[in-house]
Amino acid sequence: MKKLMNKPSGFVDEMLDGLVSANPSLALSGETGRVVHRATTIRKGKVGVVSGGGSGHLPLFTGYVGEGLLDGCSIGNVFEGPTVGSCMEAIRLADGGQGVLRLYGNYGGDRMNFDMAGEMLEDEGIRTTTVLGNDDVASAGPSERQKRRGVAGIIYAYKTAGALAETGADLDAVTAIAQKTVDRTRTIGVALSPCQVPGSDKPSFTLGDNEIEMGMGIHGEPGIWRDQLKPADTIADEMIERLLADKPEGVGSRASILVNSLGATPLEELFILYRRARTQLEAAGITIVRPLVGHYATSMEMAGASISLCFVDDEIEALLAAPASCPFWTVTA
Amino acid sequence: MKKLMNKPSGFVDEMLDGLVSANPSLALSGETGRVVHRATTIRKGKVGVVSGGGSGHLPLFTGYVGEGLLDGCSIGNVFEGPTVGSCMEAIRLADGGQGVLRLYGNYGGDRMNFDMAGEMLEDEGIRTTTVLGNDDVASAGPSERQKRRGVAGIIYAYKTAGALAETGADLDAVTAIAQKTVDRTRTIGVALSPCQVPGSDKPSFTLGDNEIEMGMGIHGEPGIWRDQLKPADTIADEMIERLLADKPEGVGSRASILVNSLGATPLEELFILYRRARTQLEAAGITIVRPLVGHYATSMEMAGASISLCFVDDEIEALLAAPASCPFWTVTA
Amino acid sequence: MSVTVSSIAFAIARANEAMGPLEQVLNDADAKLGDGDTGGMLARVIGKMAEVDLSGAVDPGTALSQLAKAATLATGSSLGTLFATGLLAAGREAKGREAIDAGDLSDLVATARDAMIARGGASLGDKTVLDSLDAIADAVKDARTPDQAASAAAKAAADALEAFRSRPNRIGRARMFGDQTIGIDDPGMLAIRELTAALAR
Amino acid sequence: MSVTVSSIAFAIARANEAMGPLEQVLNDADAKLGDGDTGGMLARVIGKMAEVDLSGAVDPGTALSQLAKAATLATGSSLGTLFATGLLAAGREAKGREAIDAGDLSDLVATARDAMIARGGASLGDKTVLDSLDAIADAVKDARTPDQAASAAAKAAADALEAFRSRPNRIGRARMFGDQTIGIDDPGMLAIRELTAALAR
Ligand SMILES: Nc1ncnc2c1ncn2[C@@H]1O[C@H](COP(=O)(O)OP(=O)(O)O)[C@@H](O)[C@H]1O
Ligand SMILES: Nc1ncnc2c1ncn2[C@@H]1O[C@H](COP(=O)(O)OP(=O)(O)O)[C@@H](O)[C@H]1O
Ligand SMILES: [Mg+2]
Ligand SMILES: [Mg+2]
Ligand SMILES: [Mg+2]
Ligand SMILES: [Mg+2]
Repeated sequence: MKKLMNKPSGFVDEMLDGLVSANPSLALSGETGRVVHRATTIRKGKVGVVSGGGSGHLPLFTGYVGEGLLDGCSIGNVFEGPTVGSCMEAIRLADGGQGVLRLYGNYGGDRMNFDMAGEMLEDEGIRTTTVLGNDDVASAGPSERQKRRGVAGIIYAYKTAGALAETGADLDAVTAIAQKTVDRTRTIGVALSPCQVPGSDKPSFTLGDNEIEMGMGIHGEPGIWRDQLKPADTIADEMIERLLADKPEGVGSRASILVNSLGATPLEELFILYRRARTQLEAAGITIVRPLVGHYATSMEMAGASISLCFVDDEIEALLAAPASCPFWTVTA
Repeated sequence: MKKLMNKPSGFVDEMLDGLVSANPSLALSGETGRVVHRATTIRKGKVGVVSGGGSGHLPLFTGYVGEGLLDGCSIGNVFEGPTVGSCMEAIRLADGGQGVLRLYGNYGGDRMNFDMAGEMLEDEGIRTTTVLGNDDVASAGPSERQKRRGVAGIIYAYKTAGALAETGADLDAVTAIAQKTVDRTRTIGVALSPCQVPGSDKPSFTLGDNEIEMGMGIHGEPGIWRDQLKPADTIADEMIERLLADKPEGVGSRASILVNSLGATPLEELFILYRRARTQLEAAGITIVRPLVGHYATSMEMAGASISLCFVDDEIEALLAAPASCPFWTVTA
Repeated sequence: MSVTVSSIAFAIARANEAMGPLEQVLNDADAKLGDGDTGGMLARVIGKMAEVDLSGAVDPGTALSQLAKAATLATGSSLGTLFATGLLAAGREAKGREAIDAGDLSDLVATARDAMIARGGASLGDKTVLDSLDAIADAVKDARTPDQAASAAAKAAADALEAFRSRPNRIGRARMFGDQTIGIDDPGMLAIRELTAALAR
Repeated sequence: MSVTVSSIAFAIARANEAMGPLEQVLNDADAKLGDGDTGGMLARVIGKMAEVDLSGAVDPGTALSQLAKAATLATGSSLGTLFATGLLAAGREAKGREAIDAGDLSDLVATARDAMIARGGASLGDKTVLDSLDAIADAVKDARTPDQAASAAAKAAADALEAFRSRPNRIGRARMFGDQTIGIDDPGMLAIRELTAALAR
């Protein structure tokens, strides 16, 4: 796979350098050089919201640092968790005296690192809470929801927690809204072709010439089935069906939808998927609010798409509508 | 090449259906069903700004319909010009009584269609002017600049013409700022892998396993050279060098830069390119204003990137900063 | 005998029929040097023209203008727009005349040809439909009946295709291939040969 | 004889040397079922620890904590963070003691092992570094000198690797491959065997 890069060892640091120099609202800090945070210092009294994860998923994770979203983000090598040190630095920078929510995807490595960071910071008197994104319905059954991996749907929790934190809400409230948002968000992805970690000599997985995999994870974790490519409408139908079969208990009939490119899949194809998804949701009595279509959480040049549903209530819907601005997502009042 | 689509014959219409239903600020109209315009009707007295072109380049062209940008856009089949009929419809819908600027890329087919549409609308009493994007420095030498094709850089003219039109400026002024912006904008692209037109059984061109082509056009038009993949910094250096060698006469030292993915190339790689481009521009004494990095003008799943420079003056810089909002580009005051 | 609204309608219907087997042939010809859509495009354009109800057209000129408008809705490709341009120009010239005499056909084709040159910026000799039309304008000069004109046109279009085969394309997508286009038929010229042959049958 | 700050520094330096030829071997082992980075990661972590100036450390426990902190800056991978976790826990336990007796080593390794179980959520028997550490904790119980402990540890780590080869991985990336992991060495366990062998030399 051809990549526009220099040495693989510089991939992440050069990318971060470019990211923050192209976006003056962001700054890069820390002994590790792997913490992206808002260029302004945190407002005293504001609860901090931080995330983190491996590189290779832009706009995730660092791209969501901005007003009404994240305060900071620790970032690891490609598909590798952020270091404990960078997690600590991100949390410290996001602490305005009212504590910090750690909001990240449910991956073993990331959990270890954020947990360890949190424990080590307790000694410094920084209070932290944790909410784990676990929206990927393909990664475990409904009875083992806490084992599910986090994928694109986490941006809904970034948005609601970030918006509530801006209002001056306390750590418990910010944590609660993030948890509620995660609890109401479901995602499924379909992969059409793999990506390749810089420096690796082979792709992260292989698929046949005309083969796709339903439910594959964003690092190539095995999915639900492999089969020949099918028409977009057939694929959208199955994705929506699986999401609705996993609809959380007790939610209403309004949902936001995110149709996300895993990387190489162009906007044209996303809109073809969206069109069918919307039809199927409406047929199921669901009203779509604030649809999002685009590149929100990728795996570099992987081809494929994911669909997320966030079943809103009045509180979530209002927070999704609150102003927000980061390099890749702007919501205006 | 695997695509998330249904029948190739439905590709464009299904895509447009998805685009407008996901973006309530847009509407799809006309006997041809191939005109995207603002959902609100044009303000009486406002000059209209329309564009158009083939499908397969999202966010170009239809994605730039919105406040402070385009009023409407006619759109053709993939890599095929819009019909004369749809150009006429787009112009009619954008006419608020003060005339309409036709602002589109310099391709023979598109010119025929927009010219014919303009002539036929003269009878209806609609005044139109034309500005052609011709930013691709690889497509002809500086002495034949009027022959150059238009690529990603046209969005700068969308922005300035769109912003000036919102202020109530007249058609001559809007046309003049679009022309000035085009005259100060230069682009060069590098292709890493091809895309495939839906329904076609082969890619739009072929490149060797480790081969790239400098200067290739967005439909696969031949470029300047083909060679083995080089480090990103080497590629960025050559691109910036070629752009600066073609720097327009009499411009100052401030420029906006657009580092654009042709489709499959991920944000990570764009930021690696941006980082080096910035360094080289600064070394050449150029101050970067309002950098843009992302997917702004693509060729579906083509891998590669383009770099555009728009050499600003005070007027252009102020218009770039004016508020604007379309599905893929938001500028807030 | 002269060309009337109903003979125009008949000619379009016949061209539309002819496009059935032709579509793939023309696509294949275009695929060699272009984007392989000439056949599909022409089928769409002529199909759209065949749908037009010409019964209300007061004269042949108006009929040609109505057909031109239909074409502008059906395609954005070069050849389609050039067709529409030619029809529109010929229609304007003929407007008001109750019928078109066979002897007027040469001038009308020349008018269409010139409008298409003005629209597309190509020149005679670039190996395009223009060269076919130019040959036709010349060949139908002495035709006394529409049938004579049709046979002369078919022969001229066939001869032009032969004559230009050994020359390079100098316009459109094919131009990028330079001398590789020598020996290959231009899809637009091929289309004209086949359509005129169908009308002459 | 007992373990001092300077013998810790010496051990790290030796491990760092050993990583030279080991890096590729461990990457290759990880590539079979994981992401092929175990060697590169360990080289980075141990390299970073080797850079730490331990001369200011008041006791072995403090030295271990300083090494743990260095490790937390160098990697975000599972094994690296588990190493740091183990070192930190052992360091906390040893803090205040001027020296660590050979007889204390078993308890310290067990402390590290338990902290790593708590952090990573894996169990003994899952075919991970935990199983190597568990075997080492047991084997060094009766060691009188650091040298005896090193030999015993090396033998235990080698035996554990052999014993677990025929079992499946039940944690981490390798778990996705299920029974395909039977017959393949766990890269973390392989790393422990090689590093303890280097220390015993
Ligand atoms: N500028 C032009 N002037 C005259 N004829 C042209 C011009 N461009 C294209 N053609 C004719 O159109 C034919 C190609 O038609 P078509 O396949 O519809 O065009 P496109 O290149 O837009 O796909 C060519 O064979 C040529 O005869
Ligand atoms: N949760 C865990 N508990 C204990 N050991 C683990 C755990 N996860 C991974 N390991 C160990 O780490 C090794 C892999 O290390 P490394 O390649 O650095 O991890 P990664 O999978 O993050 O790339 C495995 O061979 C295993 O011994
Ligand atoms: Mg790893
Ligand atoms: Mg075409
Ligand atoms: Mg063609
Ligand atoms: Mg690994």
